[in-house]
Amino acid sequence: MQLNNSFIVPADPDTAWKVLLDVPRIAPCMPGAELTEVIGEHKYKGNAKLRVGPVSLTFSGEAEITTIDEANRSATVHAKGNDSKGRGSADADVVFKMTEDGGQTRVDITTELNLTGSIAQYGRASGLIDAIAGQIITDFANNLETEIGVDTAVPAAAAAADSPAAEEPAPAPSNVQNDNSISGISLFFRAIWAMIRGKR
Amino acid sequence: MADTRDIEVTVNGKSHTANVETRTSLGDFLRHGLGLTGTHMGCEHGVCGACTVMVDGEAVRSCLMLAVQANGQEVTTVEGLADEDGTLHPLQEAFWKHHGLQCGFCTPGMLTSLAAFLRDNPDPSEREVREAISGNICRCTGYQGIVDAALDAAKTMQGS
Amino acid sequence: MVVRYLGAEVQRMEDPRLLTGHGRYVDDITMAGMLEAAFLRAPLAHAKIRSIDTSRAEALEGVHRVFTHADFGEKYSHRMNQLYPAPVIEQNKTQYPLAKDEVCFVGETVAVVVADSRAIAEDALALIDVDYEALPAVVDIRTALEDGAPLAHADATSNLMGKMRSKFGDIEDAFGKADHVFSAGFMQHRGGCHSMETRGVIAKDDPWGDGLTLWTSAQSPYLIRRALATWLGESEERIRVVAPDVGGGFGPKAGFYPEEIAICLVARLMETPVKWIEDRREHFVSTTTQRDQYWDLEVACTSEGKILGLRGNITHENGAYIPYGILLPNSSLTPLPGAYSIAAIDVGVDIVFTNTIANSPVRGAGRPCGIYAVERMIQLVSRKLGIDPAEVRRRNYVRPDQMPYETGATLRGGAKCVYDSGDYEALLEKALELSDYNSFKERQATARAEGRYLGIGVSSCIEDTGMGPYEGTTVRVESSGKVAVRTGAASQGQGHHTMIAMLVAENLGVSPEDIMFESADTSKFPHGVGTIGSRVAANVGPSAFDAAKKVREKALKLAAEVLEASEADLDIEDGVVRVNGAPDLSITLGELAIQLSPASALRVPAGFDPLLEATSYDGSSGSPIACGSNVAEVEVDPGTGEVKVLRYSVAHDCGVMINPMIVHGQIVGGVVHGIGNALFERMIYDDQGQPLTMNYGEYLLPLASEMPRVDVTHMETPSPLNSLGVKGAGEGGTIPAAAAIVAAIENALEEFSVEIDYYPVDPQYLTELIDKGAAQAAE
Amino acid sequence: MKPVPFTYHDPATPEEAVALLAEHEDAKVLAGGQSLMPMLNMRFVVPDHVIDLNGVAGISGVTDTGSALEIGAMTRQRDLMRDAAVVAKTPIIPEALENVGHFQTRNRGTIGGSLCHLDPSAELPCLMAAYDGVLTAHGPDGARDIPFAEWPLAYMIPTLGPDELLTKITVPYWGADHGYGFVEFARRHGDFAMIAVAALLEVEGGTISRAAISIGGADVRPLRLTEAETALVGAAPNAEAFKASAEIARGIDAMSDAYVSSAYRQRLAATLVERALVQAAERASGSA
Repeated sequence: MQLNNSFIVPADPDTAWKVLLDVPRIAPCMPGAELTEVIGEHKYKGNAKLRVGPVSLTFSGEAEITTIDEANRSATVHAKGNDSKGRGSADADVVFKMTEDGGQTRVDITTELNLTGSIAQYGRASGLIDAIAGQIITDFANNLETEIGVDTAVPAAAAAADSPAAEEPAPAPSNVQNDNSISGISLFFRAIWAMIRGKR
Repeated sequence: MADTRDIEVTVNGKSHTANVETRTSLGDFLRHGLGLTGTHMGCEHGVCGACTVMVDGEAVRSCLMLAVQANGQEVTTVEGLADEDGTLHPLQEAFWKHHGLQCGFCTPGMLTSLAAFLRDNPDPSEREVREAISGNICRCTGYQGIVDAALDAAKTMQGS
Repeated sequence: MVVRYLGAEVQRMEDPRLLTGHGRYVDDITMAGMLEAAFLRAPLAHAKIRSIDTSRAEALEGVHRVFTHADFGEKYSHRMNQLYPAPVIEQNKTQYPLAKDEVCFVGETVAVVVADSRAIAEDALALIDVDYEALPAVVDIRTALEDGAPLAHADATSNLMGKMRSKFGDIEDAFGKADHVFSAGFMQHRGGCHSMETRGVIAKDDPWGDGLTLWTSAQSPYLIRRALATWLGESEERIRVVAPDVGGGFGPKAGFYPEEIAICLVARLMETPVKWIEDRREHFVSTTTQRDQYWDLEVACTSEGKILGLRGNITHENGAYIPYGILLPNSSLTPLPGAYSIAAIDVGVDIVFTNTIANSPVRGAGRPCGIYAVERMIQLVSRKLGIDPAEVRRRNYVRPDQMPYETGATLRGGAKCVYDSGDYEALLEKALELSDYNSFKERQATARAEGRYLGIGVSSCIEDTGMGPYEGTTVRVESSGKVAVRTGAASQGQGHHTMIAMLVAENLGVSPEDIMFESADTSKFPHGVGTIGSRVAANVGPSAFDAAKKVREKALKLAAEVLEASEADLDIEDGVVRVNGAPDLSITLGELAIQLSPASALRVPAGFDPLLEATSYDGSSGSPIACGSNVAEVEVDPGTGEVKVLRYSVAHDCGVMINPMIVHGQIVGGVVHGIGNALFERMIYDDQGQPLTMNYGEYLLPLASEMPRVDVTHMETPSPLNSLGVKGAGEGGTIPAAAAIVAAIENALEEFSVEIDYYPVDPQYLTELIDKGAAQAAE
Repeated sequence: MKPVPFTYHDPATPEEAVALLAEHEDAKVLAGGQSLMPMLNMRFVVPDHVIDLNGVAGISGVTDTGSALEIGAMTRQRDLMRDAAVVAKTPIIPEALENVGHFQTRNRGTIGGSLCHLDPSAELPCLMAAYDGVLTAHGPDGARDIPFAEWPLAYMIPTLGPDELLTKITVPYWGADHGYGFVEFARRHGDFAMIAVAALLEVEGGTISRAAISIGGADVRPLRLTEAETALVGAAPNAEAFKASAEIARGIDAMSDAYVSSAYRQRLAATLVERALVQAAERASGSA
C-alpha cells in the first residue's frame, strides 16, 4: 500500500536536510522505535514496538538510506523488520523530498509499505492496519518537527488532505523521549480517530 | 523447561491422572494424551465445533479450553455417549437413520452439542435446532439430515 | 426370499463406527517413534529467497531436524511432475517440494521442521531466518495480461498459462440471423475445499521391509502413488498409499501436494515415521482453491427466445502453479450448451497465472461456472424479451427425441460430449410443481403488500458424470463365508461401503453385514483412479455388480456339481446355496470357497480356477449425463441487503438410484455448497497477494441457521451407458444452485432493476444496487 | 495452531491475580477463553504468562441490588441468560446474548472477558454503553469504578492498567415498564455484527420520557446516539420520530475494512436504529 504524507517544517531546507540525514538523531522520532546499532555509514539496526488491540508486536530489523540526492534534497530510506515472534514482517521504502515553501521547508513523504505474514492476514482489521501505518508516518513527522526544535510547525494544506492526524483535535503533546517507550496506545487512539473521520 | 501440571480428569466416567504441558488444549489432551480420537480438531479457533465435548455437562469447545483447566472436572466425549453395552444414544440412532453424517468428521461435535442442547430443550422447533447447531459446521450434509435426526431423537427421548 | 437391496434406503454400514468416535482419520493414527512436522510457509506472494538460516530452530530443545530445499540433496532437487500434461499449457509451472530460490504465493512451502511434537515444531518455525527479496506480485487477473504487469514467475514470458476454446456450429450464421443479440459480463468466484478434516500425511519408510508407506487424507491414493513413484524414480510396488477415513474432500484433496513428497523425504532421510497435519490456517493457503473467473458473453436469439448461439471469452484464474493441468478451465467449457440445444458456440478461455495458491476443482469443478453462464444468458433473454424464465427454458431444452444428443463440445478425455438420456422439460415441470412455482406470484404479491420482497429463480443443468476409464472391484468369498470386497476408490463420506455392499449382497445372496469392505489402499487392489467428478457410482457400481455376478455364477456352477442339481434350480440366500424345492440340499458359500482354495495335496475341482473370487473393471462406456432443475425462493431485506433462502426445490435425475437415501444426502449437501458459493464463501486477497479471509469468522461457510430445507424429487432415467443405468450424483446439487439463487434475488428486486454481475452476492453490494435502482426510478 | 509455551497461573483470589499481573510484564488474563484462546492458538498473542481467572473466588454471579444488577466479571454468558433477575429486569441482555457466538461458546464466555476484549462488534459493550454501566477494576491500591463511556481506550484496548483486573459490572435498571430493542446484522447467526443496535425507551402517557441508543460495530467503541436520544425525549414514539433517529444514525462516523464499507455501515445503522426503536416502543408499556 502507498501512503502519502507531508508537513511543513518552519526551518530552512538546509537545516531540515541536515537533521533528516542524522539518523541516530531522528530515529527516536519513529514512535516505539529504538536504534540499537549503527552498522554502516547509512545503515542501522533497531526495534519498533506496536500494539494492535490484544496483539503486541516487536519488529526488529534494519534501515538504510539507500539514496541521497543532495541537489534535489531527496532521500530514500529502506526499512524492514520482522516480528520477533514470527508473526510477519514490515517492509517500507520511504522517500523524503524537501522543497522550500515560503522560507519554510515542505517535506513530502511517500511510503510504499508491505506487511506480510499473519499480521497482514486479518481482513476485519485491514482498514485499521492502513490507518496505523499512516499514523506511524504522521507521528514520525510530528516528532521530527519537535526534534528540529520548532514547536510552531503547522500542517501543510496537502497534509490536511492526506494525513489522518491533521484533523486530530487534541494530539498528545509530542515528546520524543516518551514516544520511544509507548506501547502504541496513543498512537492507536489517534489512528482510530483518523479512521473514523473517514480519512482512510 | 516446559510448564507442566498434574491433572486429574474424569472422562466418560473413568478417572485419569496425567502430567500435561499447560499450553495443551483439552482437545489435544483427549486425543493424543488419552487416545480418545473421537473428538476432532477442525479449526482450532472455536468456530467449526467439531471438537465440542461436554465439561461438567455443558457443551464446550475443547480447542478453546486448556487441558489444565479441566482438572477436577468431568468430561464426556463422543465415545461416552453410547451405553456401556453398546446401545447407541438416541441421537446416534437418529443420525444413522436420517443420514445425518457423511464423512463423519463433524459428527462427534454435532452429537455432543445436540446431547446437551436436547437435555435443556427437550422439545425444540426446527428453527431452534438449526440455531443450536449454527456453531457446528458440516461441509457434507447440508445439515438437513442432522436437523431431522435431532428432531426425531428429541421425540424418542421424550418418549423414554 | 431374495432380499432386494438395489434402490433400498439401506442405513449406512460406515455409520456405527463414525457415530461412536471410532473412525480412523490420519491424525488418529500413531506409531512408535513417530515425530511431527510443521512447514515454514512463504509470507510473501512473490519473492526471491536469498538465504535461509535454520540454526536457531535446530538448536531448540525437542527439534530433531530442519530441512530446506538444499537439505534434500541433489537426488531430490527437482520440481514436481505435471500430472496432466496438455498441449494447451504454454508455460508449465510446478512446485518444488520445498521452494528452491523463489516463492510464488503466500503459503508456499519453504522449510519443514521435525520435532517431538507439533507445538515444538511450530515454536521452531519462528526461529528460522529467511532473507527474502520481495518481487512484485500479480493478483488481479483482469490486469495480469496487460503489458508491464508484474510476472507471477520471475522466469515467465507472460502471465498467460495458455488459451483454449470450445467452438462448434456456425457461430457467424447464428449471430447473423439472430433477431436479438444480448451481452453480459459477470465474475464467478468459488471458494476453497474446507473439508472439516484438513489435509494430513504420515510417512514411514522401511527400505528393507515394506518400503515407503504414506497415509494421506486424499481422494486419489493411486494417483499419489504414481506421482510419488515418478518423482522418486522408484517402483510403484515399493510404495503404498493409504487413504484411511477422510473427513471430506470436495475436489482439492484429489491432487498431489508438495507436502506429500516432503514428508516422505523427511521420513526417509530421518529413518523414522513423520506426521504432518495441516492446521486450519495452513488450509487457507496451502490447499488449492477455485476462485475467480470473469465471463463476457453474447447470446444470439430469436424474438421467441430460441437461442441460436453463444460466444465470448473467459479469463480464468490459475494461481501460481499447475497441479491439475487444464482440468478446471476445460470443465468450465464442456457444459456450455447446458441443458439446451444451442447449435453454435464459440467461447475461449485465457488461463492466467497469479501469485496465489494454485487452482483446483471444487465440488462440480468448472461445471457450476459453465452452467451458471448459460443460465445467466437464459435469464437475460427472459428479461429482455419479457418471457417467463421457465418458458424460455422449455423453448430451448434438448428434447428426449434428440437423444443421444451430441453437443459439439469435447469432454476432458477428448471424447465428444453426448447427452445420453433424460427428459429435461419433464424434470423442470417436476421442480416447478415441487416449488409451487405457479402460485408464486400470489405469494410474492401478498408479501409485497407487507413490505417484503420475495423472488423466485429457476436453473437447469446437465452434468457429465462417471468419467472413465474404470474403477475395478474384486469380490472374494472367504472360507468363513464372509465376503471380501476390494476396490481402489477412496471415500470421503459418499457411503461407498454401503453402496457396494448393497450391490454385492444383492447379487451374491449374502447379508451386507457379512461384507468386509476395503478400499483406497494401494496394497489391497492393483489400480484405482480416484473419487472425482461424480464417477464412483457409475464405475465402481457396475464393476462391483459384475464381480459379484461372476462370483455368483461360479458359486452356482460349483454348487450345481456338488449338489447334483441344475444351476437353474439353485438360489443363494443368506450365504447358503439351496436347491429350490429341496430345502435340505444346500451348501454354504464358505464351503464352496474352501473347495476352490483347498488345503495342501487337495485339488481344485476340475474346470474351475482357484478361489471363489472375481474381479471386474466394468464401468460406463461414456459419461452418463445427469440433469437437474432447481427452484430457489428468496426474500431480500432492502434495509440490510440480507438474502434469506426460504425454499429450495430440486428435481434431479441421476438415473437408477442405488441407495436413494445416499443420493438425497449428496443432493442436499451439494445444494448447500452451491448456496455457500452464491451467497457466502469468498477467499479474498489484497493487492499484494496477502490472503485476508484466514479464519472461519471471515471466510463464511454455510451454517444450518441460514440454510433452507431442501425439497428433492427424482426422475430415474436409466443411463444406457452402464449395466446399472446409474449416473453420478455427487455434484448435481451444487452445479445449478448459484444461478437459481442469483435469479431469485434479481426477481425479488425487480422494481429496483437489479442486475447482479458477480457472486458470492454480498449484502453491501445488493444495497448499492438497490439504492442505485431506487435513485434511477425516482428520476 | 498451538500456543507458544507460557507459564500458567491459577490464582484463587482477585488480590492474587492482581499481584501476578503486577509481577509479570508479558501476561495475558484468561477469562472464558473464547476470544483469547483462538488468538493463542493462532499465535497472534504470544504471552510469557497466562493468568487463569476461572478459579478466582468471588467474581462471578449476579446480585439484584434493587436498583441495579451487580454482575461478577467471571459470570458466564450462559448464566447471565438464565438468571432470573437479568431476565426480569434487563431483558435486553439475554436477548442480545443470543447473538453472542454460539451456545457452546456462551457456556465458557464471560461478561468480563467480552468487555475487556472489546471487539468493536461485540454485543456486551454495546449494551453497557446503552445502560451507562459501571465497571469496577481491582488494582494493587484497591478498587475503582469506571463509567462505561470511559472504558474503551482504543481499538480493542480498555482503559485498564497493566496490573488491574475487571471484577464487577454494575447495570442500573430502567423503569419496570421500559421497552427495549436489540437488532443486529451479521452475515450468519453468531457472526461478528456489522452493526448492532441496542435501544431502551421509557414512555409515559404516550410520550418518550427517556431514551438510550447504542450502536456497536461502527467504530472501535460503541457509539451513543445522543443527538437522537435528546430529540426523542418528549416526542411521541411513532414512525416519524424513529425515522428521524435513523437519519441521525446515517450520519455517524463509521469505519471500513476489507469487507464492509463505511457507507454500508452507516446505511445499516439507519435501518437498524429504526427497527430497534420500533421494537422498543412496542415493548414499552406506556406506549399504548
